[in-house]
Amino acid sequence: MIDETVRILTNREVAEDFYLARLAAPHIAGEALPGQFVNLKVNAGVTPFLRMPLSVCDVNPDAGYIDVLYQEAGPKTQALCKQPIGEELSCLGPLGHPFTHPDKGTDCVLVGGGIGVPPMIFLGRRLMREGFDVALLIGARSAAKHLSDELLEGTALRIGRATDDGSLGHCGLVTDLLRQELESTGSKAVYTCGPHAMIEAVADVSREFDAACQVSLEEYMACGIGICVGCVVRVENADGKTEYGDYKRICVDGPVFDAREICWEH
Amino acid sequence: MIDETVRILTNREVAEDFYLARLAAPHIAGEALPGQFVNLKVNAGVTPFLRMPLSVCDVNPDAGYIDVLYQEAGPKTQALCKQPIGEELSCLGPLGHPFTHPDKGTDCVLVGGGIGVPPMIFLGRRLMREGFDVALLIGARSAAKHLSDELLEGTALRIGRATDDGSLGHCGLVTDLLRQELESTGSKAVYTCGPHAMIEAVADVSREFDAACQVSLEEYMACGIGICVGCVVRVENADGKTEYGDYKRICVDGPVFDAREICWEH
Amino acid sequence: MHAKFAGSTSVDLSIEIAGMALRNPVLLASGTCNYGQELQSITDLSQLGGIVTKTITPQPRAGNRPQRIVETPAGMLNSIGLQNPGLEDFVENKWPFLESLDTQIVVNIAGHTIEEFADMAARLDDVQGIAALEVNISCPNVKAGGANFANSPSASAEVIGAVRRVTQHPVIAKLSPNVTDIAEIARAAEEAGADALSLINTLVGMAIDVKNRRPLLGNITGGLSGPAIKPVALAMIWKVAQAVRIPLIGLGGICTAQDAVEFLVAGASAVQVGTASFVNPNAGVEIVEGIRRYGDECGIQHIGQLIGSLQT
Amino acid sequence: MHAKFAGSTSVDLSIEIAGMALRNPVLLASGTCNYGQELQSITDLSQLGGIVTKTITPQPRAGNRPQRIVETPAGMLNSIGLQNPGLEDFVENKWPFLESLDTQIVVNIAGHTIEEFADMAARLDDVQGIAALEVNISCPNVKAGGANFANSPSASAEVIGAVRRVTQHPVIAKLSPNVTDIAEIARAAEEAGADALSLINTLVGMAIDVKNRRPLLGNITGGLSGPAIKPVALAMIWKVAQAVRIPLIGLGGICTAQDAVEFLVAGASAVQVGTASFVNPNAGVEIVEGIRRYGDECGIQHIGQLIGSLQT
Ligand SMILES: Cc1cc2nc3c(=O)[nH]c(=O)nc-3n(C[C@H](O)[C@H](O)[C@H](O)COP(=O)(O)OP(=O)(O)OC[C@H]3O[C@@H](n4cnc5c(N)ncnc54)[C@H](O)[C@@H]3O)c2cc1C
Ligand SMILES: Cc1cc2nc3c(=O)[nH]c(=O)nc-3n(C[C@H](O)[C@H](O)[C@H](O)COP(=O)(O)OP(=O)(O)OC[C@H]3O[C@@H](n4cnc5c(N)ncnc54)[C@H](O)[C@@H]3O)c2cc1C
Ligand SMILES: Cc1cc2nc3c(=O)[nH]c(=O)nc-3n(C[C@H](O)[C@H](O)[C@H](O)COP(=O)(O)O)c2cc1C
Ligand SMILES: Cc1cc2nc3c(=O)[nH]c(=O)nc-3n(C[C@H](O)[C@H](O)[C@H](O)COP(=O)(O)O)c2cc1C
Ligand code: FES
Ligand code: FES
Repeated sequence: MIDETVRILTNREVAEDFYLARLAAPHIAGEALPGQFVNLKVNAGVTPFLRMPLSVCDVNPDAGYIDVLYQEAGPKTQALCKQPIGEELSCLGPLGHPFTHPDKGTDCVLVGGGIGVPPMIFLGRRLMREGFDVALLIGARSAAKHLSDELLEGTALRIGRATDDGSLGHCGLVTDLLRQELESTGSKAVYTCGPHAMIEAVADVSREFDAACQVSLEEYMACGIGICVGCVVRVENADGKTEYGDYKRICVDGPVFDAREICWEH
Repeated sequence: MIDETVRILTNREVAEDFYLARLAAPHIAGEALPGQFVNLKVNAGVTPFLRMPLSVCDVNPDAGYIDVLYQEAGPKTQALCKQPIGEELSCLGPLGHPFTHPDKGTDCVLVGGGIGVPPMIFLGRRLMREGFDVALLIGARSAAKHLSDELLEGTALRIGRATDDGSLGHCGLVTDLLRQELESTGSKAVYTCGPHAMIEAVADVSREFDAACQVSLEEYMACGIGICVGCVVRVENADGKTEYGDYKRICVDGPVFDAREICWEH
Repeated sequence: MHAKFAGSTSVDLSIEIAGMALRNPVLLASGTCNYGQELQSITDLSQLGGIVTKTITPQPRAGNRPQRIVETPAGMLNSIGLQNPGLEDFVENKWPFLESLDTQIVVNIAGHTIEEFADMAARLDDVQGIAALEVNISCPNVKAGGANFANSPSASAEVIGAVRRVTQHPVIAKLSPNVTDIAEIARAAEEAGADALSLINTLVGMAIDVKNRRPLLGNITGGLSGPAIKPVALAMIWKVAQAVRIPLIGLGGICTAQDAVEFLVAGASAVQVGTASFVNPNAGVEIVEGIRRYGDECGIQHIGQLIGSLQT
Repeated sequence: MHAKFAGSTSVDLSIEIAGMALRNPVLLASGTCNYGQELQSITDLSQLGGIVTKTITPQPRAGNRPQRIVETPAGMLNSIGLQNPGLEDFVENKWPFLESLDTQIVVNIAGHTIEEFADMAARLDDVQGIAALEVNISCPNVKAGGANFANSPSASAEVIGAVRRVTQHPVIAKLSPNVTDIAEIARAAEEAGADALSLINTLVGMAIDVKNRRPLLGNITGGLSGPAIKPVALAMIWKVAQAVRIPLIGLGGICTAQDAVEFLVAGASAVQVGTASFVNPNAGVEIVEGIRRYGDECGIQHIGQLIGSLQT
């Protein structure tokens, strides 16, 4: 883990309310793997107070930068939107455990929704580079919230899109696309990140098709480095009991988990 | 009093730690008089939390702007330094009572120290325009903290400068200059703004020479409009008793007071 | 009744608390709007549910020596010390203006002894047009008196009981957050006859100038207010809402309509806007508008539907 | 003794509190550095006066359901609920690492009953190398137990007395700010044999999601920490410093060396850095450096000269 002062190189809106920031961060760029995140202090003062966790969306170790993609949601994301080019911010990373790669030759399906898309982009590019067959399925509310093909270049052989309102691609849930994909290709490795309900549905469908499923989870974080024990998720014990130890910290024990380990709470 | 959204036109360092900001504020510019101040929200969030009172340093009602001159001191002034050209801020003003002008023909001496200089600049220009003989005496720690002659253009017929370290003008207190001025010219109207100790010394010297003295006071303010009763100064009753009413609010009952009214506390 | 907004969808914000008919549930808090005069020119007081006067004491009080204000992270400390012109001057010189305002006026009172509280209440009982008395048993900035009452259930009950017996005006007890169990004090005030409770007053706080190693406030300690204390105030409203049946007026750090809605949802029937007015003198009016928008968006008919609607 | 800085002007930061020899007066607060392991790779723990472990209870505790964290103006709420592996696991699996650190380790304990507190203290008395026990009678996030003790002078005294009797380690009582008179509790703890007091724990607070009208925290209320509460903590340190003779460890919102100096000047002999480490894991070390700079600028020889130096 590195405590690095990063500099904003670009910071622009790339889809409705979605911003892409490129940060000069040579050390983090040299280490980060898909599924890991950074914890960024978006301002100098005490409001917003805490850092903001953001998945690494891409890295360029040679040029020494990382990309993060974020959706304007509240005070912290708004503060970041407003930061001008050249601004320096304190950044901790890379944090957490990355996705693990499947056995050679396994076809992969990546499912991203909302702010869960960034780690899928990073993972897709890596898997493609290593010769895997990758399908990327993206769900969003409407066409305006979808990233352009250009931004997704090199992430997958096939890109499927779903929207709630039918304004782009499949009208309905991204899990419908997943089901089709698993049916038609027999892929056995599913990766997903996005809203809780979506992730859970993806895990269900994967189980149904007997595909391994790795999920990247999110929870409100105070520290991002395991010292506050705030960002927990309940996990299943081998025997299903729930006593101490059943909560794992998403920041250091995740954010990537095997879907079967998670105890989905409602 | 006007609640105006003002726009930053310029914002630059004009002496060591002193910044001059020009604010597009057509309504306030049309009303403000020397000695009055504005209460500026220097940022959008809750830290810094309160507004910052700043004396009006000059106005241009035709061009629709006001100037404020401020010294970097803490969170609020630092936040203002960083505000870029074009930024819009909420501004209440003009607030408080202005200086009153002396009888026609009275020679005036204006004494400013530190962040007390801005209202003297505004006052000097007004008095000059109305044909008064004005001397402006400025005290500062060192030459670097003195404003250039250019910035003081049109504020006085004579400008005297004092520094603590002798790096510019008289080496010593600005009250030494005041004493010389009152001795040589017999001026009967003194105006002053600056650090508490300086103001009190100016009031003492003025009394000695039987000159009227108007002081502009500062105190930590929460509201600037009279509703918090926080910014008080003790004033002398006719009979010297101190009971209710002996505290006056600087923001609405001042900031300009007759020096004889003030009960100088240590 | 106040005029309704034109659109048929607009939520009805009017609410009755302790016999006071409020146009909407937003009042300005004691000590943050003085006696109304200064704000008159900069905000439309008739858009508010009401205003609460700065605390009146039997005799004039000069207040504490300056410095009286210091900013803190997301808040401020004050040590005004109840500077006020005293009861008689209030009735003679402040009340006529207040009475002329088209909004409800709550008069906030404090004394050093139970008798002083009762005497003030009795004197004000003659004054027509007062919407309610808010009994300040919780000011942290005066050494003797006020502060001590709200620290004990029995003392609180005695003050409220004494006031209750001598006035026809609704009685609101203003509670202190600087206590171990605010619900206990709240119940005592309720039993003693309070028609409503307002909470919270400021938290005791302090700030130090490390350069000179001196307290920044002339009175050493002061009262903490502003956004910083909102979570504390909200927890207390929620706790007291479980403990009493009389209506609650919530305050502490409310700056936006969203803040105000949090208090209503937690169990307050109305809110007061304090420190926020220092930063934005129009805050109260903007909060009214924001609550209206929120209500319309939620599709509720009456603001009462929000009160205590927290789902746990 | 630790190595002094080269320059002859450098202030001596070492201080002895309750028999603990601290390299400097800066510790990391309980619950904000877990059991040291995670911070090890990102900050130099040997630069600190010490660290206080996350609270240990007799049995493992799963803690409260998420969401456990929410940001508030200049602060945050937490409702962790004392998640911890329990005493035996601590001794077996956490202590060996802690013991290996070149800094003082304070072990923070909590129980549901006086017996539980005493049993834990007795068990830990066998463990060599513990610098002190910090007795957490003030956690706001557990329903039964801990919280209630610090609310009453007699209960506080009973717990501290029971712990005192069974341990040779120095005993630090950690006090709650959610009380009417913290000085009274402090005196009771002192009389019961506490060697030092640490204050404050978090203030009870709450936050509501107005969209869904639900509490944001799984446990409904939580503990407020961070800069927002600094003025409250400082006022309490100052108040308690007038009331007891044993040394105080001050905490609550300390983020910078200036904050730390405020606490020392108000009467604390040492400070703890809590929430600040979440934002800046190196905060503790930077505060040590900043205090050293401040001391040098003031021209003092020993940090003790600052303690309680407030001029009122
Ligand atoms: C490991 C991890 C990776 C993330 N990666 C990305 C990313 O790549 N792009 C992106 O846009 N967002 C990402 N997020 C979420 C992002 O951190 C939050 O959206 C952000 O903190 C919101 O802050 P805010 O002040 O703008 O909004 P707030 O007003 O704080 O919150 C807006 C919404 O986001 C939720 N939220 C706030 N903070 C967090 C948090 N720390 N974790 C989870 N939910 C939170 C709130 O409950 C609320 O619903 C990630 C979160 C985690 C934990
Ligand atoms: C009527 C009036 C007119 C003023 N005009 C000017 C001006 O023209 N130019 C200028 O540079 N400054 C002026 N000031 C002072 C200015 O408001 C403060 O310097 C500023 O608020 C400091 O804020 P900060 O956060 O930068 O520093 P802080 O860290 O808050 O304070 C730095 C120093 O300034 C003092 N201070 C802070 N706020 C105030 C305040 N509201 N009133 C008085 N002292 C304060 C503090 O005690 C401290 O010593 C004026 C103040 C008043 C009351
Ligand atoms: C400057 C100031 C003066 C106050 N004076 C009084 C007062 O006279 N009587 C009173 O009952 N409360 C007084 N209060 C407390 C407020 O009414 C309110 O309870 C408190 O500030 C919390 O609300 P807020 O955070 O919205 O300001 C005062 C608060 C401030 C900031
Ligand atoms: C996430 C979190 C967990 C905490 N856990 C504990 C704990 O287990 N035991 C304890 O005594 N205090 C605990 N505290 C309280 C802190 O030690 C400290 O008293 C409080 O946060 C105030 O200091 P701060 O503002 O510097 O954080 C916790 C605080 C936080 C924020
Ligand atoms: S965010 Fe603190 S433990 Fe995960
Ligand atoms: S600053 Fe509030 S009364 Fe003057």
